[in-house]
Formats: sequence, structure tokens, C-alpha cells
Amino acid sequence: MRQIAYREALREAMSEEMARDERVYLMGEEVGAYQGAYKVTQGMLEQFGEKRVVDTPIAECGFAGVGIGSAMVGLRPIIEFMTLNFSLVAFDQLINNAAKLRLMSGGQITLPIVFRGPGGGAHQLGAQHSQCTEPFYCYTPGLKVVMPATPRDAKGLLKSAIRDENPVVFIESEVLYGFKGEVPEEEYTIPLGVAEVVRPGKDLTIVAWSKMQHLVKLVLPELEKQGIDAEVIDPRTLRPLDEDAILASVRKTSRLLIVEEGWPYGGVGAQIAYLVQRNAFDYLDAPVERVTSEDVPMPYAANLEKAALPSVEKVFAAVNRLLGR
Amino acid sequence: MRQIAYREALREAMSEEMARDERVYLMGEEVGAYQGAYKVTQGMLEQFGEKRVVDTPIAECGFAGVGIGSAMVGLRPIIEFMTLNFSLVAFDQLINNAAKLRLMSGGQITLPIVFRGPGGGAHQLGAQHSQCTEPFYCYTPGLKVVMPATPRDAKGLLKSAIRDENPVVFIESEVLYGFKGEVPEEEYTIPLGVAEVVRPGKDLTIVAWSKMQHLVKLVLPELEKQGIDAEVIDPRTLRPLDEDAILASVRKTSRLLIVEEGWPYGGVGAQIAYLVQRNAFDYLDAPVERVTSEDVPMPYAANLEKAALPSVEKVFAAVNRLLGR
Amino acid sequence: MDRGLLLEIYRDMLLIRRFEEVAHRCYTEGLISGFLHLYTGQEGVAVGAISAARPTDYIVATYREHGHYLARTRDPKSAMAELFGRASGCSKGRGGSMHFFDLARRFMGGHAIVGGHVPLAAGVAFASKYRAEPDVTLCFFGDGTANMGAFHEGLCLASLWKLPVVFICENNLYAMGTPLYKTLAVEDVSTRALGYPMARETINGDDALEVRESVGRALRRAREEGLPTLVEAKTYRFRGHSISDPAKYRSKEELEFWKKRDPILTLAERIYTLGMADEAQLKEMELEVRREIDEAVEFARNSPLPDEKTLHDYVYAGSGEETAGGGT
Amino acid sequence: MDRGLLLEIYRDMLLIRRFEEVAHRCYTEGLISGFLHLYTGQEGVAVGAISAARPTDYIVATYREHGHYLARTRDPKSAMAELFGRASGCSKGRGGSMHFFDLARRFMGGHAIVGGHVPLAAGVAFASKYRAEPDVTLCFFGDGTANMGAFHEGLCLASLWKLPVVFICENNLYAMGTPLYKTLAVEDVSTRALGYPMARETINGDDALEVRESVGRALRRAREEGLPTLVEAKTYRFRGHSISDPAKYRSKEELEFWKKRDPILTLAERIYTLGMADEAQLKEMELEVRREIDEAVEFARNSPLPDEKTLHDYVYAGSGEETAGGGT
Ligand SMILES: Cc1ncc(C[n+]2csc(CCOP(=O)(O)OP(=O)(O)O)c2C)c(N)n1
Ligand SMILES: Cc1ncc(C[n+]2csc(CCOP(=O)(O)OP(=O)(O)O)c2C)c(N)n1
Ligand SMILES: [Mg+2]
Ligand SMILES: [Mg+2]
Repeated sequence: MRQIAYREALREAMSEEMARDERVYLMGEEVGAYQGAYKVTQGMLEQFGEKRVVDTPIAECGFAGVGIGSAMVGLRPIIEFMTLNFSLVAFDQLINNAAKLRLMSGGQITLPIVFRGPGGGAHQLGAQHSQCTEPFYCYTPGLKVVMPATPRDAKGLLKSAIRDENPVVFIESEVLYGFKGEVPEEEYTIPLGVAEVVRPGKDLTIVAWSKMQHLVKLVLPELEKQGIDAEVIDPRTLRPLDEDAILASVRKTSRLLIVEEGWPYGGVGAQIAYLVQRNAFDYLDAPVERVTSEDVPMPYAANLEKAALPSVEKVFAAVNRLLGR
Repeated sequence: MRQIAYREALREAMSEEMARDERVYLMGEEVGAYQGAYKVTQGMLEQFGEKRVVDTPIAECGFAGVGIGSAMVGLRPIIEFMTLNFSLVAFDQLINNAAKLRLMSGGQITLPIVFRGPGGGAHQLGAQHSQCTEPFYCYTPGLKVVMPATPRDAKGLLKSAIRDENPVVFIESEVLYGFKGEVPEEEYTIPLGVAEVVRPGKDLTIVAWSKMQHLVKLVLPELEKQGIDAEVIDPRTLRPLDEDAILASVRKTSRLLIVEEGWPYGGVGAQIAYLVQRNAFDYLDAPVERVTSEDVPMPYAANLEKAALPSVEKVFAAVNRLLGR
Repeated sequence: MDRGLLLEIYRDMLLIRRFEEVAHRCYTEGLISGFLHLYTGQEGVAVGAISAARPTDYIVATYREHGHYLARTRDPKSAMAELFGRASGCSKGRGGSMHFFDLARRFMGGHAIVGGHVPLAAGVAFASKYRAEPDVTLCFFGDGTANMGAFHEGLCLASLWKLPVVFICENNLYAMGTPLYKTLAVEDVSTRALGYPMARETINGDDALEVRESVGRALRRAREEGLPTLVEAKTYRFRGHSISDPAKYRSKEELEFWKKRDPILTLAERIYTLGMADEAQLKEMELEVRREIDEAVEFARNSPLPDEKTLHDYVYAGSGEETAGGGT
Repeated sequence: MDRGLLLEIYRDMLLIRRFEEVAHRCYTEGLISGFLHLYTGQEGVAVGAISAARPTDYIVATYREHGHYLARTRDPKSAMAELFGRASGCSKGRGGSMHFFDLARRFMGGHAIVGGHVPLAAGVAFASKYRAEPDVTLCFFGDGTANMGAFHEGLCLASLWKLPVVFICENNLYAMGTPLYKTLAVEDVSTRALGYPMARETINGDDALEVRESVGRALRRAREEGLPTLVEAKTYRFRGHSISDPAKYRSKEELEFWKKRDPILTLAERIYTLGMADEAQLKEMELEVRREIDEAVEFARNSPLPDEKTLHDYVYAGSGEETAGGGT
């Protein structure tokens, strides 16, 4: 199968959906003439014109709100945040408007809108540019949250997100944009809310998403060498969460490790841990373990940044704790 | 001991600290001439004058930022959000500035600032005015989060928060403002980060805070009647969380129920559940249970609102599950 | 001046006034809960503005939107039922006083975060422009909104992108208990328009006909030239900010001064002067309106509460939940 | 015109220029990582403005703050070490290029959320006023910032409360790859000041002396009358937005046009014309500056990384963590 980069997969998803549906448009900072801050939207202005590929001023609260308003009356915007860090200046729009308009209107309003962009950190971008916002959005009913790890998932899930009738926060990763993987030529979608068993196994379950899937991949050869047969699951959609897939796996392996880039307090991993101990208590042979970022705003220095993030060593240590070694 | 209302306890805390330290000032919408939207700040303008009790325009992002800026150079602001719902328009200021300035400056900046106001819902205020924001702030390193349940705690903790050298999000409750309780005449403080065992017991542990402590109180007589001896813990400070107190209790009772007003996905309860199964796994006789609000933006209708919130019935059901009845 | 139109405007204003008075009474009787922000005194703005618009023009408003809703829909039943939190309410009892919606009649809500709806209004207008439809969006908000970031960003984008929207600031001199001079360094809110830039008008909001003309000009500017306008209508609310506010921050004299400018009384005077109706005729209209409101209360009272089984409805579309009999 | 002052201004600008060039080189050599937004071309603004201020006046800047930092501190060592992520950096290696801090010298940061620091600057000024101290706060930002809500709220409050702050917009015609005319419906950013209202000046930012005079006026206005000003300094950045931006969005001709206005070259011309120094003297200064920067690189290179044991330092004050030997 052909191999394309994550950013190209995202672009294909948007272009195909825009070609398919006149109501879909793209809006954000530098998405047009500049071809995207991270070149995700390269060529799209040329393909679709200024009406449908809209360069905005730096005004996230304003253009997120414009997107929501336009979706209230039937357009299907894709709002790009240059990074998800900047969604925080538009936070009220996402939490109080996007997530709640449908409920407040008694179901009259349908809000097919995608907010997308890279989340998490990259390399030494400092505290204000290196944070995981998914726990904010996962907490909030009315939103869906998607975080693809591979080009194939990126394309299939983004197409589903664009077709979805609900607000979807679609979080990519700057460090994955160049990552290549197999992506079918023919059209396909991947449904939201369905996890993937990336590697079947029986000794323990590892749940990870986005960048952290790639970290887990680095650990697998060594685990195999040690005869540890890990089942690896990528939820891909964090809200709605495919609880069944995770529970089924843990009922088989009896051990669960969650690897996530976010901070430790609360968030997605805590929720999964809660759900699993709640619904598979008798199956667990050891407490659910998490590897997260350290509980600090991200420092700039290379060595501190490295120390703050999840690492191969931390994953190994957690696996050892899980296996009682 | 004298009894005063929660709002008076808060006012005493602020007035005493302002009398004690010239650097402390109060800023927010309607805090001055109007005497506070919920009358928490009644009389303070008269006592301290316009310099130190500052009425603001509706511009939360602006005045939260002004507070932070003034704290960067040594003032000690108390920023009142009329309700915590409106902190979301100032979210970037809290997450990207307040929580991170100290780290980003390599410890040069100390940020003694309190953001306070009522959180959660009241009665039929609708979706945009009825939500728990504490999971957002607990997730974020650099912030402290306090949620007092009683007048005594409200006063002692707010005084500590004002004296603390860090940004503190101090979340009160509109429905508790009129609640009366014993508050010492003499000066006292209550340290942040220390839980209180509200009722000792041996059969199960119930962790709840703010309003939910009062819900739990409604359940206790019936539990006692049934011969169930519950230990009730109020963490009071959610970040830093007094993990030791919770763990010590669960190691004794082997059963844990968390009652919280927030939504189910992630948040404080999920974190406590994760920590407890992680660090007291072998002590647990049953999975950690949570009672939360339903996973919906808050509807207006009285019956739906009631159905969406934690209730006595839901707490009983959870206790029964915990006890295997 | 068209007699029919004039009487229609008068009647719409009366409908709002009586609706609010009865809503107030129902609140004190415990039939309504939550926040209740009455529109009493400002009727000239909503009715004047909305009478100038086409039924296909969109309306986006704040938590003080009963008046705008009634001016657009003339449907006190669905409004009162919403206040009562009933399944027959305009938002199926999910929204309440601050969140009236009627998509079919292009009433795009009641919004309760100050300033948060301004970008939404720009977005609705963006969609009209995108689809080359002739509809204009009317966005209502208060004087207290002019300091909000969302207001600024909404107006920046509307000006930059030439969106067909009319921003209508109802300057009632107060944001809750705070008089405008304490929060605004300029005299007129419309001064803000200079910085974007945007056409602006500052008008007497208590004169429905003046509002109608001014908004009419702005609507034409939006519809024909695709340009936004900031209209500032000076008015006054006769009640406190919400039902729990005794409004002690203003003097009796001030209130009296404004009550003399009561938009309904002054319009009645005008009607008499122009000989378009006599007291008996307006009295008759008054009785009719009162009957209508009474019927609305009966309707609300007799409507069922939402079914608790539908608690999880309307959170996600397409999740099949609405088939559960949502809203009834 | 004071000769010493003129040469000092020239030297400060040169220091910034050379610092940025060397930082660029170090980045391409892999010695620096993360984002790097160079100030090359805009030196007239930072140096002109900061030369007009007292050392006790506060500075609040953006992620493009190397120039302002050097203009205030003349300390390329702590700056370069910060870029290298070393414990000896001005933010102990925690901040990086976008977050330079030096509290002792009242340099209140580099901030990287567009507009987010504008209210902070108003807050610092609020504190000066609160304590009746004579210090003024200088707040720098780009043209792209004028649409942000935080900018609006910061200026609203500064105007309303008469805060001693000078807002300095460095209009370099672009926000990343977006030319100003695509995001601003007015020609001058300073037009925004009309709506608050606030004193405003639009000036040539490539003339450090003009900047100095204009900011001097604004500083007096702030210090003596307690009034804020919006100064818009038109300038140009010679490099891309950040080091990864090839700046293909602008023409060679445009760049050449602006390079002719290079604030350093034109100031050198002026110095010659006024006979205040000859080429040899400026050459000597140039060599001195280069040596200083080379020393800064050596200093940075030889400084230790932060100790990993201090990872949890500087998150909470008073938690005893700093005693762990924080930052070294
Ligand atoms: C962001 C935000 N801050 C505060 C509030 C609380 N609040 C509701 S209405 C109001 C006053 C608004 O005044 P104005 O805009 O003049 O409208 P009016 O009520 O006079 O119609 C305030 C402060 C809010 N709803 N949203
Ligand atoms: C809220 C926010 N949105 C987007 C960005 C990404 N970003 C960083 S700098 C920049 C351009 C800023 O332009 P301008 O204000 O003109 O300053 P300049 O870079 O020209 O100095 C953008 C879009 C950001 N840092 N913060
Ligand atoms: Mg008002
Ligand atoms: Mg610029």
C-alpha cells in the first residue's frame, strides 16, 4: 500500500470532504496563503479558493465563535487552531457554546464543527506551548475528542469527524506530521468511538494514544525479548471512549498500563483507571498503572524536558511494577 | 461558639487579611458599591475604600490579567469571579500565565493571588451557569485549588490562601453562602493541603467536598440506622490533595465512595480512585465507587436538574454496591 | 406612517410588557425559578429593531431576551412554558429564561455569557454571506458588553470580512449595579466603532420608530453593501438587573425621569396625537393582550414537565437519543 | 543631541543585531532548539523606547523579546545561556527564547500567547499606581495582536483606570505570514485607540531617536498625568517570523526597500553626518560587540545544564523546593 505522511493524510481527509460537501470550509491562522503553519493545509487555498479556505487574524475566540455561529445555521466548519494551546483563549466558546447549544435549545441546534490542530509539546517550546488540553475537552459533555496516532487513522477519523453532527475536538501532533504510514488509495472512514487493538497479547494491556503509541512501539521489542506478551490498545477517540474494548482486554490480561502525555492529576488516564477498577475489579491482578508527564509546567531546557515527559524507562518501570518484578 | 454564615466567614477572612497586609486588595464585578453579587463583600468598600476594593467592568480576562500582573510585582490580589463559570473567558490567564510564570522565570516570580467565587450550579440556572470547573484547575500544575464546605473552613482556608505565595483557585458555593456554622472569634487559619476526617468510621470511606459534604450529611442518619459506620473525609483542598489522609482511611475501611458534583469523565474523583486503587490495592474489598453529576450539560427544568445531580438515592445505591448488598 | 404598522408595534410592546409583569408574578409565586432578567422599559428597542427586519433575518440575543423573542414570534405560550421548565417550552424546558431558541423562526438564542454570543452572531452572518443569501443577523447586547474580548473579536472580524450583521447595543445605563460611567471611559458605547472601523449610530431606544429607522438603515447597509453597523440605543430598564435585584443603586428621581419616557406610554400619546386610535381602542387591545398572556400561563401550567427518561437527550446529535421521545 | 547617548543607542542596536545573527548560527548548528524569533531589523524600536525609560520602569514583552532584554540589561551572557537552556540563563534555562525574565532589572518577561501579556502589563502599572510609585510600564507587542480580546480588555482597563502604561505596537507589517492588510480593516493599528479612548502616535520605528522622543512623551504622560498611550512604531523584520520561516510571502523588492531603511545603517549615516564618530570608531565598536557576543556563546556553552533533580523546582513557592539547589 502507498505510504503518506500524517499531515498529507489529514489534508486528503479535508480536501475530500470539502470536494464532497459544499458546506464544509476551513478557517484558521495561516491556513491559506501561507499553506499552513505546519503545512497541513498546503495547496488547499489553490484548490478551493478564498471563500472556503479562510485566513483569519489572530483572534481565536472570535473565529472559533464565527465557526460555531455558522454551524448553528448549517455550515460545517473545520476550525484550525495553530496549536491547541491557543484554544485556551477560545475556551469559553468551546465549553459554553459548542458543547451546550444543542442541549440549551432542546435539540433544535445541531453543531457539525471540527476544531483541530496539534496538541501537546514538540521540542523545547517552553511551558506555554507544551501542554495537553485533551482532559479539558474530554471532561465536557457535548464535545467529542479524537487523537489519531497514524496516517491511516488520521485520515479515516478526520473524515468521520467532519461528517459527524457534533462538535469534535480533533487533536493532532506536531511531531507526527512527518510520520509516514500506509493509507489506502480508495475512500474509507473510521468510525469515532471505536478503539483499535494494535497488537494482541495476553500478559498485560497497554493503552496509549497519539504520540504515546509511538513511545510504546519502542518498548515492544524489548518486552517481546523478555517474553512479555503485551496487548496494545489505541482508543483513538477519547470521548466517547470505547470502554468495552479496554475492559475486554483487561479481563483477558488482568493488568493495565496507561501511557499518556498529559499531567497526572485527573485526565484521561485517571478516568480509564477508574472505569477499569470499577468494572473489572475481580479481573485485576495488580493495580492499574499510569505513566504520565511529570506534574510541572514544561521547562525549556532539553534535559529537563526529557525528564518531564513519559519515556521508555518509565514505561519499563511501570511494566515491571505491574508484573511484580 | 458563635455561629455565622459561610459568606460572613469569607468576608471576615478577607477583611482581616486586608487589615493585616496593605498589599492585599480585592477586585471584581460588583464587589464594591453593589456590595457583592452574592453579598460576600458587603461593607468592604466602606471599610477599605476604592483603592483596595475595586469594581471592574465585565472583562474577566482583563482584570484576571491585571491581578496577575500586579502580583508579579508584589501585590496580593483577591480576584472575585462573579461565578466560576466566567473564569472560562479568562482561562488562558489562569492556565498559561498564573500557573506557569514562576516556572518560566526560573523561580524569579512569586505569584500570591487568589481567584475566588462560587462554583457549580445553584437552582435552575441553566447550562452556562451550572458547571464545576475544579477539574480544569486541579489538572494544572502551578495552581492550588480549595473548596470549603463549612463557614469555619471557608474562613480558615481563605486566610491561608491569601497568605499563600502561589495562585489559589478558591471555589465557594452559591447555595452555601447562607449556611451557618461555628466559627471561632479568635484568629485562626487552616493549612492548605490538609483533609479533615469529618466523621470517623470503619465500614467504608466517603470522600466529598463543598456542597457534596452536605449531601453526605443527609445520608448519614439512615446509614447509622442500618448499622453502617461510614468514615467521612473532606479533602477541603483538592490540589495539593491530602492523599495520605484518604489512603489511611481506605486502608482501614477497605471501601471508598467519592461523591462529587462534577461531570463523570476524569476530574477529581477519577484521580482519587486511581490513586487509591494504585496505592491501596490490596486493601480494597470492592471497587472504588463514584457518584457524580450525569454526563450532560445542565438542563433548566427542575425535574431534569434534580435528576442530573448527585442525590441521596444515588449515594445509597453506591453504598449498597460497595457493601455488596 | 402606516396605521396598521404603528398599532402592531404598539401591541408587540404591550405584549412584552404584560408578559414580563406576569412572569414576575409567577416567579414570586414560585412557579418559575432560576434567574429572571426582565425587559420592562426597553421594549422600544427590540420591537423597533425587529419590526425593521425580515422574518428571515436572524436574531441573536442575551439572557434578557424575552422581548426579542416575543417581538419575533408573538408566541407567549412557548415562552411562558419555557420559563416554567415545561416540555412545551421553546427550548423544550432545557434552556429556561436565559436560553430561548426558535430555529424555525430564526431566533438563535438567548445566551448567558456576556459577550460570548457576539462572535456567534458574526458567524451566522458569515454563513449568510457564504451561501450568498440575503439575510442579515441582528445581534443584541448590553452596554456592559463593550469591554469584553469576545465583543472586540466579533466586531473586528465583522468589520474585516464585511459581514451582514447589525450589532445593537441596548445601553440601559447599567450593567447589573454598575453605572456605565464607572466602566466606560467614553460617553457613547458606539465610540468603540471608531477603532474597527464600523458605521455607528447612537439613538433614542425608547422611541420604537426611531429604532426602526436606524436599524432599517443598518439592515440596508448590511444587505446591500455587506457592511456591519454598531447601533447604540439608549434606554432604561424599569426593574432591577434580575428579579433578585432591588436596584438600590439608582435614585427614585432617576427612575421617575425615565418612566416619563416610557416607550409604551409615549407611543400611545403619539397614536392619539396622530388620531390613529383612541383610548377605548387601545384599552381593548390591552384586554386582548392580557387574555393572551393568561392563556400562556394556563398553557404553561398545564404542560407536562420533560420526561426524566429524556435526561440524556440533546447532548449528542445522531446518537439515536431523540427517538427516546425527547422533550416530552 | 548628546554624543554619548547617540553612540550608546547605536551600540545597543548593534549588540542586538549581532546577538541575533549569532543565535541564528548557533541554532543551525544545533546548539539551540525550540522556536527562535529574531528581532533583526526592529532594533530601533526596543532601543529607542527603552533608552527613553528609567531603569526602574517595567518592561513586558512577547516571544520576540531578545532585543528588549538586551536593550534593558546589556547582558548577552544570560540571554545566550537561556537560549542554550543552561542553568546560568536569565530564566535558569526554564524559559527559553520566548520567556526571558530578569526581575531585578524589571524585565517582566517574554510571553508567548499573543495578547496574553497585555493585561499583565496593565496589572504591573496598576501596582505602581496602587503603591504611588513613579514607575511606568512599557508593553511591547506586534501588529497581529490588535485583534485579540486580551489586547482589548487590557487597553479598556488601562484607559478607564488611567494606568501608567505605554503600549508599544511594533508594526512590522506581518503576523507570521499574514500581511497586515488582510487582518486589519484600518490602516494604522493606532486607530484602535480611538475607541477607548487613548492618546496615540504612529511613528517611524526605524528611527530610534524618533521612537525615543515619542515614547518619552508617552512616558511623561503616564508618569505625570497617569494616562496610557498607544504608540505604533512602523518597522520591518528582516528575517522570517521564526527561524523555520523562509518568508516566501514577501517580495525581494519589499525586503530591499526596507533594508535601505535599516535602523542601524541609517543611524550610522547620521552619526557620520553629525560628525560624532568616524568609520574607524564604529568599526572598533563593532569588534568590541562581536567579542562580547563570542564571550556570551562561550559562557553559554560552558554553563551546566540544569540539574535534573531540580525538575520539580519553581512550580510552587514556599514548598521548600528551592532549597534543593534549584536551577544549578
Ligand atoms: C462573562 C460574564 N461575566 C459576568 C456575567 C454576569 N452578568 C450577567 S449580566 C451582567 C451585566 C450585563 O450588563 P449589560 O451588558 O449592560 O446588559 P444588561 O443586563 O444591562 O441588559 C453580568 C455582570 C456573565 N453572565 N458573563
Ligand atoms: C493566541 C495565540 N495565537 C496564535 C499564536 C501563534 N503565533 C505566534 S506569533 C504569531 C504572529 C504574531 O504577529 P505579531 O503580533 O504581528 O508579532 P510579530 O511576530 O510580528 O512580532 C502567531 C500567530 C500564539 N502564540 N498565540
Ligand atoms: Mg446594561
Ligand atoms: Mg507583526
